[in-house]
Amino acid sequence: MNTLRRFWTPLVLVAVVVLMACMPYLAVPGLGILPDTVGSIASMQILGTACVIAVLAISYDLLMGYTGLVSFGHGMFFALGSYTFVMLLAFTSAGFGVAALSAAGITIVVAAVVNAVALRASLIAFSMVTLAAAQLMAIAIGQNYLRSGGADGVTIPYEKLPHGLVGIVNTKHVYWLALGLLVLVYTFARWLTRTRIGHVWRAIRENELRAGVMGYTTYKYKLAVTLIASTIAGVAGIVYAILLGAADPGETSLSFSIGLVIMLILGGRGRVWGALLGAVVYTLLQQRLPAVSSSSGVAALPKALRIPLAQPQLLLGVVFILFVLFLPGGLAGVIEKGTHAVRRRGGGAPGGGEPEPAVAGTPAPAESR
Amino acid sequence: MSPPDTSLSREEPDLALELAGVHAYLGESHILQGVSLRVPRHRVTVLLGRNGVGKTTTMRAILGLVRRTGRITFAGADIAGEETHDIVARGIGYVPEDRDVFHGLTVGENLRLAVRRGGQPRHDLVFELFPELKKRTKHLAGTLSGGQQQMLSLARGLLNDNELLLVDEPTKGLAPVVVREVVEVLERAAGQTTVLMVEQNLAVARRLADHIAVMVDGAVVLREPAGRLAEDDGAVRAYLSVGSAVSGASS
Amino acid sequence: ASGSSGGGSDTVKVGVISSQTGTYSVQSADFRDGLEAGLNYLTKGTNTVDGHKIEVTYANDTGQAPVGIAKAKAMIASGAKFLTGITDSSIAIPVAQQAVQNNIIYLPGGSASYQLTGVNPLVFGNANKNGSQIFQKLLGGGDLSKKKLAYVGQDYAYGQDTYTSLKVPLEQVHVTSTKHLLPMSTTNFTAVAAQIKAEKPDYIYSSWAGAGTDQLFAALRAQGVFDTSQFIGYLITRNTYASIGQALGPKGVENALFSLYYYPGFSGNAEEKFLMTWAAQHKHQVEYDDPTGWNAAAMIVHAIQAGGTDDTKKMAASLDDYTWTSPQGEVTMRAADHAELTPQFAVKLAKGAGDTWTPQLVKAYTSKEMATAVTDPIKR
Amino acid sequence: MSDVILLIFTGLSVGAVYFLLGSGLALIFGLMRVLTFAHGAYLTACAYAGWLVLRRSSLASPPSVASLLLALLVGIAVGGTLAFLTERILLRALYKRDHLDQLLITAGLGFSLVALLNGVWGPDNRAVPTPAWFTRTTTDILGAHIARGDFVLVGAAILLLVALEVFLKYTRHGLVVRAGVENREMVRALGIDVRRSFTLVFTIGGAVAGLGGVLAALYANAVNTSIGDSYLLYAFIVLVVGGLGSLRGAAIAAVAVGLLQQFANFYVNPGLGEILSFVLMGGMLLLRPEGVGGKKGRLI
Amino acid sequence: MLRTESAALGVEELSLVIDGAQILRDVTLGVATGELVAVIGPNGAGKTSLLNVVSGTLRATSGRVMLHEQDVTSAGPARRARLGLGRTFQTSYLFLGLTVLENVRLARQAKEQRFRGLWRAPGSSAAALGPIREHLARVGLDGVRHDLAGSLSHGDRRKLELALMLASESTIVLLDEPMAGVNSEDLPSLMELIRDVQRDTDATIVMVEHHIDVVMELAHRVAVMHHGSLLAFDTPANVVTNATVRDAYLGEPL
Ligand SMILES: Nc1ncnc2c1ncn2[C@@H]1O[C@H](COP(=O)(O)OP(=O)(O)OP(=O)(O)O)[C@@H](O)[C@H]1O
Ligand SMILES: Nc1ncnc2c1ncn2[C@@H]1O[C@H](COP(=O)(O)OP(=O)(O)OP(=O)(O)O)[C@@H](O)[C@H]1O
Ligand SMILES: [Mg+2]
Ligand SMILES: [Mg+2]
Repeated sequence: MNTLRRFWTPLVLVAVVVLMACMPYLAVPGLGILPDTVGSIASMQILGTACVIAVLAISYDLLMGYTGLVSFGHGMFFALGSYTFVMLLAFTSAGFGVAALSAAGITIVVAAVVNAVALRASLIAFSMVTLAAAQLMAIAIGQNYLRSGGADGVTIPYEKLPHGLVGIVNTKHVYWLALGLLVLVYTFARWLTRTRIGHVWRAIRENELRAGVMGYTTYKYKLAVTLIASTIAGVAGIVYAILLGAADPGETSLSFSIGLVIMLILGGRGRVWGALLGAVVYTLLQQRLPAVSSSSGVAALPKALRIPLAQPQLLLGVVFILFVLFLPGGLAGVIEKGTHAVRRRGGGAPGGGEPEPAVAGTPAPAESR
Repeated sequence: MSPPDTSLSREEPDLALELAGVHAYLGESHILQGVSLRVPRHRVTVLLGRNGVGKTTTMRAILGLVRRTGRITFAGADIAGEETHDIVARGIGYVPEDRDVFHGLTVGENLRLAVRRGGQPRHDLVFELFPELKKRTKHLAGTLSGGQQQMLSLARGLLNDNELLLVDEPTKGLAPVVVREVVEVLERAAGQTTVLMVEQNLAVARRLADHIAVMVDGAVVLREPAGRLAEDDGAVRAYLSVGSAVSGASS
Repeated sequence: ASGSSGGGSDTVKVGVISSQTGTYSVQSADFRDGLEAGLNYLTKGTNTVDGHKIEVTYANDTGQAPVGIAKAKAMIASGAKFLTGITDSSIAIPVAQQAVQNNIIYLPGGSASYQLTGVNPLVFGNANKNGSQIFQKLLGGGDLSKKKLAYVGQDYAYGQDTYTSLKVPLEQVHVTSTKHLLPMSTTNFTAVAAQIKAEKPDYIYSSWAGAGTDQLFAALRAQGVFDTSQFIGYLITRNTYASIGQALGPKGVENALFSLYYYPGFSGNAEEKFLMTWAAQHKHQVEYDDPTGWNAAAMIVHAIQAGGTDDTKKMAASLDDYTWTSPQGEVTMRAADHAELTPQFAVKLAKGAGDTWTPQLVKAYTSKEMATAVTDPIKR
Repeated sequence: MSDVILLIFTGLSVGAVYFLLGSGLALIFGLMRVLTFAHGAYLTACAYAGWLVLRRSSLASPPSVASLLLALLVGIAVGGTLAFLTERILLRALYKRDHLDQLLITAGLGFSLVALLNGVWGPDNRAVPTPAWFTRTTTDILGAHIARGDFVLVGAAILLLVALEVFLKYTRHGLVVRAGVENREMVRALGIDVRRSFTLVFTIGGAVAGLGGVLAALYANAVNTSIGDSYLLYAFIVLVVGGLGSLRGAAIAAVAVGLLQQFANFYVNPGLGEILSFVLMGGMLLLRPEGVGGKKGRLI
Repeated sequence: MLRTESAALGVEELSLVIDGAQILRDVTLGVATGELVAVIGPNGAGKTSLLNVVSGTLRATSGRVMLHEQDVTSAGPARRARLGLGRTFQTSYLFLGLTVLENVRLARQAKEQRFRGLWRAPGSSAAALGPIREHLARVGLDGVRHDLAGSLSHGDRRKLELALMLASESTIVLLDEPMAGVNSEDLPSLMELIRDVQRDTDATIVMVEHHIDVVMELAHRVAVMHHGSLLAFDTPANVVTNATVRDAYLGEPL
């Protein structure tokens, strides 16, 4: 049973990656999930976005799912990556590489400062402190501080981008860039959560004080995870900027950060692949529901139905509600249940093998009482 | 699963509480596997058993705090299908094993919550028993010491005059002198109310028990008058050490 | 998900990216009506120009940049030669850039007018930019050197740009001005109203839009600013007339002056008549942005006629200094900076029955009178 | 001098609004610890409800005090009903589950509600007919012109504070909810129907949001679909600074934030007030996490 | 203060005041290496608070805390733990969402936190798990090592607390009512366990316990606390005969 899992999981993963990499050449129809054909430029753009957002979600899962640090400002570092990258390109003589590297660097520095302070607060207070920090940045950008463009955002002077990334014909290159980042971050996160530091993070999530009394300087471990997550977020922000050709003020909004929480719940947190699933689903909903709303089908409906259904946000909301009501534990939860049943028939708990980390969501019986 | 011992049931006095073939589940595990137990009115029945056999779960099953099947009769009515708060409102006092005082509420508020609608709370009694609580009414229960929390938990159970007291390890964490007082109170209480308790302190059990019931692996395997426990608890020990878990030095 | 056919030379694809839902939903609807009316009129119902069929597809960007940009790329990929539509500036600007990168034409309508005027030969700005020009006129002739104007706006790019573009014409006539930029989230204007009152300005100009507008006006009114200063602003969608009128109050409305981009019924030309009947057929009420859509249609048709359908640079060039008649009156696309020069109308608000408010024409200005100096010309 | 007076009053009225909008959240989030993201939607929906009433009742002349009260009542009713249904249909099954499920489901509700309003009435500002005396006429205090509405808002806030305090002090529901948040099962094991109290308090929270929504509409002279969220963030700050679950703390914090914003914006530069409010929240959490009105517990 | 300086664990003039309430009053006490000291006293006497101050989860208002001759008064819990201090909690205080095995492993690996080690897998090889399962076996929990700690019964959680203490291989161990809720049957063997640990590793043990017979059985010396101050510190025999202790704490035997 275990050996089976040992071999299959990586095999399946590799297969998926290869498939994803070949996407641009797949001429199969998108079946409404994707516009036009799967390989179409339109789909590439959407899938690319999904990949970047998935990277962001995974980084957030390290914080929230594994360490129990619910930040309401994680989008801040994503935005920081985008904005510093784009603004360096737009307002300085910095080239692509320099801009990207220094953007990442700046993100790390800011992350270090912000988190070093925010982590002084208790686990719950942490989320509000991060929210405050993120809002301050949102205000600064909203008021066009350092020509950050306010509600307009800042666009990349595309002459400064490598030719391979300019023009829609090259959308697939941007997609590969995003996919590459995703594969990298995914494997990194999988590995990280299996190391001892990963286990200490989960210990902190379960009972921080106890971990402290055991001899773990929890502050350092928390700082480590926030730094790692923020850096990943910053890098993701850079790729996102390339995808959009601009830094989008939407990234600084509270709702963007809340969106991250939503993705994790949709996918199931405390699972790297849960975060990934959640992000992909969320992005597809965000991108494709408008098409549903403005479809001829809806237009044909009587007024009473048409008016609400013409609002993509309403559909989105309803989907969320149905998710919670009918898919407790998110997609991961459902899938787990399935495989769990199979595994039990396959015979008992995985012997010496690593038991999968418990989904952070499922509350330990003691507190569920 | 083990058969409910019908042998004694004939000369049984009137019962306050009866469990018949009760099964309970927690998560995916099947915890209680057909518990049958008779609790005679106005007597003290002590539930003995190793850690993890299902003593607490039995109590929680009676209160409907866990998913359970089977028949549970209390004061003549089948309560198996009822909501916890309705069951309790029938006149049950519960002292949970891990205290479960509300840390964020003051001692006074904790007691105020325990006051049953309609009944008159016996504050005098509990304050006489635990004067410390009177001093601390305005403090958050969370700031109490372990034993003080145990006292508060007991106080909540004793506040109303109940038909039935479910007390789970009432003397845990109490200083010997306090243990003694608690024992006396329970003794007095047993006059008008039925007591079902879990107790690890054999001295206390011996002192209070009219009947003992021994649980093994989610079922009651022995139930008899406490007499024998007083004389030689060898027999009981025999049952208790079934599937002895701790190897420790003995290994 | 249309136009997967790639679009042969016989069809010209036009992609409309606008916020069908969200902040700009009303304007988007108007724009669409105007665009369709215009195309229908200019192609005599055939919807073909010189044998080229015009195929218009609409996309809802829901006001979110990632969505809008994805739609734009999809449309470009499906062979669109034109992108247009009214949307949020955070979408219009990157979309404009996509258009330029991929060498197609973008007609942003009312979107991001300041930022998108004069950026590129392929991007054709919008009229609002010269809106401020009208105020120099509105202030009337005579010696204005003693006059003072107080400006209130939202403290971000739009509010800041509006002020700068306002200052130029004002300085020409020696009107001194002070600016009060407040965060968009401001919910209490009493203090700033008191400040303005203390300045005793002769005119007060507001570019405040959206949430807070009514509160701002109410505060100014409560502090008695309108008793001493004349309010100057502009009108956008009809829904908001009532709230503005009510908030200004009797005294405020009485001497308030507004600029209006389209005054229904003024030109009375064939185009307008057609638009009116068309709108009536489609149960649509002609609005501020119907002409914006019409103008887009006019430019699309002309570009095809004069520039064909293959070389977008040529098509774009054909629009330089192109002048056409729209329901507003005569409109010119200025070559220097691609500012769309349109007529402007100075109006007052008047209360009708119930809480219906209607603009009353004070004076109309032709697009020539409205031509501002070229501030940021296109670098070619 | 008159500036200072003016700022004090506007500060107070801003604080009042924050409290009026925040107190519903104080019950639902502060007390019941339900991670709700539907509150802004409640406020907005109720603001529209109030607007409809006022518009209908005042087509010709500005609304009378009677129709004002009617609007408030309708708002309260709508808010209460919305909340009641939310709790019964969506949340009840979730208390046993992980808290973040509440966040997702309420966010879903919030999105849908606002989108619906958008679909029906569009995004534009809709004028709320208010009696002239409410916002447009002023009382002079030491040379400062104070809008009469400010007094109404402050009065309403104080009334609400008292009413809620009384409810929590003289009924057991507040207690039951606080205990239920800690350990639902134990409350039931004390013979208390914890569900009833939760539904009740949640409903009241919604009703309070209704009141706040309508008053906010009057205060803003207009409704639009973002009215709820536009104030909510600051209402939230007020809760945190005041100490979750402590209404009195929230009230104090509301006044503090209101005054801070007004003075900073006026004397230093506009926008600073907003920034400072966030700084205040951050600082508070780092220095005194339990907030103004909170109590410290014992770790182990 | 000679006594405390030579001691493995020493507290000097320790006082703790929490909003007005004097919880510890000038407690001075030294425990020699390898000694097993029991702390008894009425409920609310300050026993747990004393352990909290020693383990660093509470900061003393005044006084000093010494571990192995080092002043750790201002050090945090983690630092003290790395100096060899381990403790259990009065009401079980575990990682409920993690498995029994993971709980113990965390305790075991706490002392080896070199940066490079952190990036390795925690090790699920038989070799790595061997000692851990050994500890679990000694408290009789090896059979449930893959269950979530949160799914353990109360008494079993107490045993897991002991297992964590074993795994941490601390040189100074603070036990807060280790026997509370342990069924009478397992008492003897757990007592054995504690004695073995103490003997084999020469660990210094401070044990708060209300089970007076356990105290008599195990303790070398008994410290009696009352109203936050140290009432007596003496051999078990002398302590139980002490009159004050009798009526303040022990009372009549049942
Ligand atoms: N949430 C849960 N999921 C799965 N199993 C559980 C859960 N909670 C308890 N159990 C199991 O149920 C069994 C009975 O637990 P219970 O608390 O009733 O034992 P007990 O007899 O009270 O033990 P103790 O004397 O230690 O209190 C134990 O084996 C425990 O592991
Ligand atoms: N944070 C706090 N705030 C207020 N009082 C406190 C706090 N912590 C402890 N106390 C008080 O200090 C006294 C000692 O508490 P402690 O837990 O040390 O008692 P203990 O000796 O362990 O009692 P027990 O044997 O019941 O565990 C108690 O009266 C307790 O109420
Ligand atoms: Mg138990
Ligand atoms: Mg203690």
